[in-house]
Amino acid sequence: MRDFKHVRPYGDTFNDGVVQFSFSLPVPFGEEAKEAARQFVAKMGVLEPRVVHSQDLGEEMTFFVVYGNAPFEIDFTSIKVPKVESPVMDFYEINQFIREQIGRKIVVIGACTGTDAHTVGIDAIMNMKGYAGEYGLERYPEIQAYNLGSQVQNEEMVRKAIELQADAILVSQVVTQKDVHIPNLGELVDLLEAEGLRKRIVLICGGPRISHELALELGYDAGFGPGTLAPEVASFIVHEIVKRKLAFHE
Amino acid sequence: MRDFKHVRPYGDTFNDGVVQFSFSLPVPFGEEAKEAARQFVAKMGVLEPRVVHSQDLGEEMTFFVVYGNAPFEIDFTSIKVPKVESPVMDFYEINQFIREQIGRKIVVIGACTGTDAHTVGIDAIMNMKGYAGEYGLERYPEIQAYNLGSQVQNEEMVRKAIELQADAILVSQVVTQKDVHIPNLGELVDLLEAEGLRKRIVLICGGPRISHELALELGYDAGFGPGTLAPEVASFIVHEIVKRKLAFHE
Amino acid sequence: MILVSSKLYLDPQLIDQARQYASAIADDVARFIADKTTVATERTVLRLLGLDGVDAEYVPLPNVVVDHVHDRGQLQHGIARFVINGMIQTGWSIQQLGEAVASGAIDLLALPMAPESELIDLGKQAADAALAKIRANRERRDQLLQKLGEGPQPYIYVIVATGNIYEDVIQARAAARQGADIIAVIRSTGQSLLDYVPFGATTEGFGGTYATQENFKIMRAALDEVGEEIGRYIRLCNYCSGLCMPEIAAMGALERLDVMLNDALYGILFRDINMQRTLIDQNFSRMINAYAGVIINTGEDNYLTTADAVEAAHTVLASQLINEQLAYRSGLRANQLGLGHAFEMNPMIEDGFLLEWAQALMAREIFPEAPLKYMPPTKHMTGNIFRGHVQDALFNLIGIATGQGIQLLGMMTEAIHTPLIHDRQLAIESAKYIFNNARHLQDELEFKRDGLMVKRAAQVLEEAVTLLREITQKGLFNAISEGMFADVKRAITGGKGLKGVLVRSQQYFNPLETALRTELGLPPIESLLASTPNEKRGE
Amino acid sequence: MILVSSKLYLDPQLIDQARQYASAIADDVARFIADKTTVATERTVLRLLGLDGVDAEYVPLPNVVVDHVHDRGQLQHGIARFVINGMIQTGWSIQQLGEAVASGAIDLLALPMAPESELIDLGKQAADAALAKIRANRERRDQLLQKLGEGPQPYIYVIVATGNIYEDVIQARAAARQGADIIAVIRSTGQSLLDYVPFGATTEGFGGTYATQENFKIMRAALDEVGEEIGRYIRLCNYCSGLCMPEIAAMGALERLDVMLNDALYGILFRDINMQRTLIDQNFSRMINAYAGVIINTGEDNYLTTADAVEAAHTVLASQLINEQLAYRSGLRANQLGLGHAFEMNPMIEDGFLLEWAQALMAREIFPEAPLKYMPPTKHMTGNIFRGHVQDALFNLIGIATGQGIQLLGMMTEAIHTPLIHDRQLAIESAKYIFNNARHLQDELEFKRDGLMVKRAAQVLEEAVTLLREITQKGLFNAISEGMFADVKRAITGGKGLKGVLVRSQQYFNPLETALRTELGLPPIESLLASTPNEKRGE
Ligand code: B12
Ligand code: B12
Ligand SMILES: Cc1ncc(COP(=O)(O)O)c(C=O)c1O
Ligand SMILES: Cc1ncc(COP(=O)(O)O)c(C=O)c1O
Repeated sequence: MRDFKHVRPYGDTFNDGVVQFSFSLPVPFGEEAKEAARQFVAKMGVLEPRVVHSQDLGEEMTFFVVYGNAPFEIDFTSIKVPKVESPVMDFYEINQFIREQIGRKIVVIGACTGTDAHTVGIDAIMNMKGYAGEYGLERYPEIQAYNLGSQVQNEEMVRKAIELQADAILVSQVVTQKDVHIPNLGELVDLLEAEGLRKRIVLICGGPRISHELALELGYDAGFGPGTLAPEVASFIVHEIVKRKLAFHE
Repeated sequence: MRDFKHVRPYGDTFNDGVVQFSFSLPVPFGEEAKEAARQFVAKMGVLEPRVVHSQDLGEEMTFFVVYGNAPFEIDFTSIKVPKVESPVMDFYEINQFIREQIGRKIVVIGACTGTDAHTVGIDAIMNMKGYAGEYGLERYPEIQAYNLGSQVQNEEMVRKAIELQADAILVSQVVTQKDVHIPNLGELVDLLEAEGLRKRIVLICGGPRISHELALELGYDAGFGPGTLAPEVASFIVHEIVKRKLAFHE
Repeated sequence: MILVSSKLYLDPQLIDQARQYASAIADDVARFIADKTTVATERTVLRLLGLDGVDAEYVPLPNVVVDHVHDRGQLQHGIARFVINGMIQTGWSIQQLGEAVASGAIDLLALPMAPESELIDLGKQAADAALAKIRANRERRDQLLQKLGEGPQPYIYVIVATGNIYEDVIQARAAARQGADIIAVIRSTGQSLLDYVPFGATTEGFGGTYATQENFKIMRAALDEVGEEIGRYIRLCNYCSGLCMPEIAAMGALERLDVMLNDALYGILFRDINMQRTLIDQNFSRMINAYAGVIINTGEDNYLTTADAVEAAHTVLASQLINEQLAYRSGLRANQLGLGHAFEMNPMIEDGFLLEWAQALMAREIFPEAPLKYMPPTKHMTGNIFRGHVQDALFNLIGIATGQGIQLLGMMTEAIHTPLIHDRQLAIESAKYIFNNARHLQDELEFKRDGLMVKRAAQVLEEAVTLLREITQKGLFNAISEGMFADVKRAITGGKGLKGVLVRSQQYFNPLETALRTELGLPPIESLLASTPNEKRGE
Repeated sequence: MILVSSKLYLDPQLIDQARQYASAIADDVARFIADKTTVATERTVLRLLGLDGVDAEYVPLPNVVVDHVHDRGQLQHGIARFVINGMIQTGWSIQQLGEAVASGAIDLLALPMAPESELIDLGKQAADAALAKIRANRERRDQLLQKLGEGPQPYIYVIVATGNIYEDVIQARAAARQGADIIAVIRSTGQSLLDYVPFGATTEGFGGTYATQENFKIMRAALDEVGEEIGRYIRLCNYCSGLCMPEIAAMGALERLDVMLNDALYGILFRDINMQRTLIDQNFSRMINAYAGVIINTGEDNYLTTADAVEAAHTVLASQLINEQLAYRSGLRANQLGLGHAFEMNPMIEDGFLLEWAQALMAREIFPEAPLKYMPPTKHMTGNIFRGHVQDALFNLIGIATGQGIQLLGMMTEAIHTPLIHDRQLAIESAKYIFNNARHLQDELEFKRDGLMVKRAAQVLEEAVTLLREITQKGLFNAISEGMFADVKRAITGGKGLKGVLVRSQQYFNPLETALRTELGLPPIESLLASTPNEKRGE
């Protein structure tokens, strides 16, 4: 019944378009600053901007909270977001799946790469003790998991992948300032391509600002965002191995 | 040295244009919702919208927090905001000014009008005991102040103004939902015009969403916003009486 | 002896004394009320007897019928006398009778009078039928609570205030899913000043919807549905303050509302309603709420929006004590008394948090069984939603740390607009985080015997006792007219609605009142009339 | 006996025992350090003697000169031996000498050697001159504190992290005006792994600017200026952890930094720096910080980002106790120990607030004189800035309620980006509101003797004692290699920088160390070398 073709923000009435804004302008505090904030929000096409708060930040900077009504609408019915499609199995099902459908242990290597030293995310997926009540890949009897730690260079990742005959590579990227993760993630794809390995490997990235969509754009097989648990990742890996017939690549 | 002709929001670097948004969309929680939020913010002309939080509100509604970079700029040098110009005097100066420049007690009536029942604001300006350490008009020996209370109809205001031979009328408007204050404030101006009183009276409004600019637009002599203190209002009134030579209107 | 374990070392004797003064004040009021009635009370009788609907000009039939009698100076005998008689004479239902009055087809005053015993019999019968309906609702509530359960205290109380009952439903259902326990449907501005209850569903209210029976029904159904889905009974709240207190109480009882704002003092001080009128109305409204198992909320929190929270703290306590005694005299039980208090000190006060804490704990200790309603910062909220959210967080922390019964959640946008759908979500999320994260804080802490907080509580209690003593001497009416509460002065014969007050005649007939008093175990009205005035009075 | 008035009823004997274990562990480390030096330590000697600048390839002269000697295997005699001799032989200043080394104009190893007594004399003279500069800075700080005053504790500590020192200045000055007491300039990612200190002003750092002497100077001047304007001394903080600990300490001492993150354990666990290397470096860096009157901050808070805050609480306490003893052995005073701890429990834990409170108070009671540095929630912050702001509010409340020394303010955007200019404003505003509004809360409250909080503190203390006992037995190095801290394992010979460690020769010469030890009242290094190993070891 709801009109999903013309979706606008909802404050307390359909289509009221209410949006809250906050930002600072490098102008001295005062009535003129408030007017500048109002005009600025109006430039975003927002109707009736209401500056409800302004605060002197010092150094001729002023902070604002503004409410306004944005007249734009979204066609929600046209939105398609790519998603990891493989059904999620549990610990036991995954190990059984590997035994039955792959017939050998699989090798997974993971790391937090580049200059990034945030290991908690990749540890959550890989470490023995697991995360949020789910064991990490190291605990899976049918998975040989190698967690290489942090600040691992892409070259090193490729070297290890070859050395350990990895079926899957897991890359974690947490620091995204100045989009530093984008070139770093891209570089690994290039190196794997150059080694002729890309097709033979399930390549996965993850992190708080990673989406499946972004991962696909960067040439990965999948991307996992905040709150990911090990079984989701393992399920994807094993299905992908079977789907792409990678089981017997050696 | 700062370029005030091209002002953009400042997050941590000049012109980065960082703005924080929050709003809800009437769409079910999920990846598609996040994408809808991203697209929506992009429609405001914002670059690289980052949906940093989304939350299921129930009833197929989703809440978002988004950051993005707005490329719009404001010419701060062109902003002119009308302001109450009269110099602010203190309690003693005002009374002395009245004695010396007006030569008789002045009469001020005030109320919270229409359906509005928020008296705290007008009380802050008028009541004996005052507000934030400043006495209200009732305490001024040279001012006869009548606080008519709340929910006073415009007709009643005009009637009282005539009866008490008011020099100034103070109107408080706190409730602004559905812009209810605008017609209510306008009506009083019309009624005063109709009675031929408008020119002979200092007409002032105030309230948390009132600006001097709005007041002028609505045909008032001045408007006072949040945090106003009695001396500011009294100073304006007495200067205006002298400026407009209203002292001897009876 | 109570309070042996007071964490604030409150003096139990002082509390007893305060209660005795309050009791004397309430007795005084009760005696004043006993021989009076109001147009609203009489309309309530009609509603309870089953009259509903509006006439061609959209005037509610209860008003039409009461005015029909009142306009000709006969209302002091009680509207029941005429309508019960009308029913006897015509054999019609009350609804048929009311419609006939509206259309002018019948004149109730022109009908012959049935013998008194017949009136009394049918009156009792009709009253019993009415009370049975209310009892059924009460039982249904108990069943649902049993079946679905409820959230832990403090109950999370949020408002919806869109002005459109159907949008309100969306907001309310979403709030319930987000974790709300009580949904209060805010009334349209100005309803409290209407001397009738609007009819039908509201879609264009102003800052709220009207309290109408239809709106009650719509929201009740929506909350029952969502409550079933999420497995938690969701309480519905509305307002019976103002000129129609008892009528709205009756409607609420019929539609199974669970909580009602219900306070004559609020109406007097903040809506300029005549004090005689509204205290009479309050009595009858509270009897209905008592019987319906409704939790009432009183409005003392509002005092701190006009008076200073530090200076006027004792007026809140004094008023709560009076309200408690008045409530008992209308048959309410302690566990129905959602006495209001608030976190309204200027946030810039050094150690203000300590004062707020002391105060909230003091209220908790003085009213140990009451589901106290703790109100959030409102007056000192600003457009700075971020700081506001933190003010609300401290408020929530005190709520859990002092075991409040009902926590009306603050909204970070308090100074800006009535709540948006996510304002409520953020407030609930924050409250639930704090309640859970500090769940047993109150069991852990003790307060320094000679500390600031203990001193503050003692001081407020002492000041309240002094104030109550003074009020005992001059009477509540005079106290109000001298501006003892909320810095507001109201004259005994000023304000709205005095015209609707009547002194009952000797023949006054109100079978609903009689039945309610019996059921609630209240002494018959005659005994009140016969009682001697408060000895302390005028000492 | 300490802690007679413990609000948590902590057992003073257990605390004593813990300290004794920690002391044994520290003695062990001190003995290990005593006969070693590192490239960084030697470079520090040069910096203190006045060497600065870079060569044509932008290699800092201290590196050039140290490598000049080290590459040819002579550094174990101490760089001072060669440069002091060089100065004697050439009559040049150290800067001229360094430049000559860089240009290849001179070979320090090829010079004839002056008699030992001459070396010692000039060494002492040069060292005294260096220490005089540091002393002057320390006095200047005291004067400014005297003149301008400072904010009350907890000091409000915020970071700037734009990567451009000039933007950092804007942010820092604004923060000072907003109410910050300490400005920490975050370092560019990865600096801790550089075995040299970059030179000059940074305008394109990554997540921070480099710790360079020029950056220190720029920020110091900016903060002095704004401090004068607002009438409050603003402390400047940077990082001397990583491969250049003592060099950065020296730079900080020369530029009047006030606070320094300075913790070898952090580098070992979180930057994979070799433990031998960094513990040796730490010792010298802390001697400098001690003399400069700098407050050091240790990094135990970080343990809770990789380990669970509830389970690993005792590792934080154990590490703090070890850090305390290590610090004393470098001449730091208790009032310079900004030991780190953190509010990092999962916010969804029932009664988590009680546990956090108990923990923070426990730290306060065990280190009564230390300006404890309390770190905000980081790991459990999410993109929900509104909830995050409330988490930070509860953290601030515990900060004031437990009398922390330094409160590193949480940012509601912690999970999103380094702070924007208004993120800091909102954080400061909230902290100031809470600190003021609950200023004396800690004086008001007592805790139930058999309550959850008292039990929790006792349990953490006991577990820490057990852990310390274990470490006493196996030694700190083995404990770390077994993953006893932060769930991270590091090998004794693993990690970065081991190559820079040298065993001192018999002729080792370090007049700065000698002077510092004397000034700080530390026993001469020889006595340490002669001391017998910890008896408990290997029991
Ligand atoms: C803990 C932490 C640290 C610790 C890291 C310890 C360690 N060994 O990991 C320490 C203190 C060392 C640290 C240091 C720094 N940090 Co840090 N840190 C954080 C913090 C607080 C929590 C991160 C975390 O552990 N999250 C918990 C885990 C479980 O979540 P997660 O990483 O999202 O992982 C989940 C999913 O994303 C997914 N996932 C993640 N990776 C992968 C990989 C694969 C293959 C898959 C399938 C899934 C997956 O699954 C995980 C489980 O569900 C965040 C702030 C925050 N609250 O997010 C800042 C943060 C990430 N840090 C930040 C910064 C800037 C730094 C520094 C650069 C600061 C500095 N200049 O000193 C340094 C340098 C670090 C470096 N070189 O990388 C910024 C990054 C800003 C940005 N967006 O770029 C943040 C956001 C803080 C901030 N607001 O400034 N940090
Ligand atoms: C206190 C209060 C009440 C009290 C009022 C008591 C009383 N006698 O005044 C009570 C509880 C009765 C109340 C009721 C309602 N309230 Co109310 N209330 C507030 C509250 C919390 C504080 C207002 C206040 O007292 N501010 C302090 C004073 C000192 O500030 P001020 O009014 O801005 O005044 C200063 C300046 O503006 C200026 N000024 C003001 N007037 C004038 C006039 C002149 C001539 C001059 C020169 C200067 C001047 O000087 C003053 C001193 O500096 C605000 C929320 C908030 N924090 O702002 C909501 C608020 C104003 N209320 C609101 C609403 C909707 C209502 C109700 C309609 C709710 C309902 N449906 O029941 C009712 C009905 C009231 C009605 N008919 O008008 C909304 C208004 C939304 C909007 N923007 O339209 C608010 C914002 C709350 C909310 N978020 O929903 N309310
Ligand atoms: C006791 C009580 N009744 C009623 C109301 C609301 O009244 P109205 O609907 O008249 O605005 C309040 C407001 O807070 C109240 O406290
Ligand atoms: C003790 C200590 N040193 C240094 C740092 C920062 O180190 P780096 O500059 O290596 O990121 C931290 C981070 O929190 C720390 O706790």
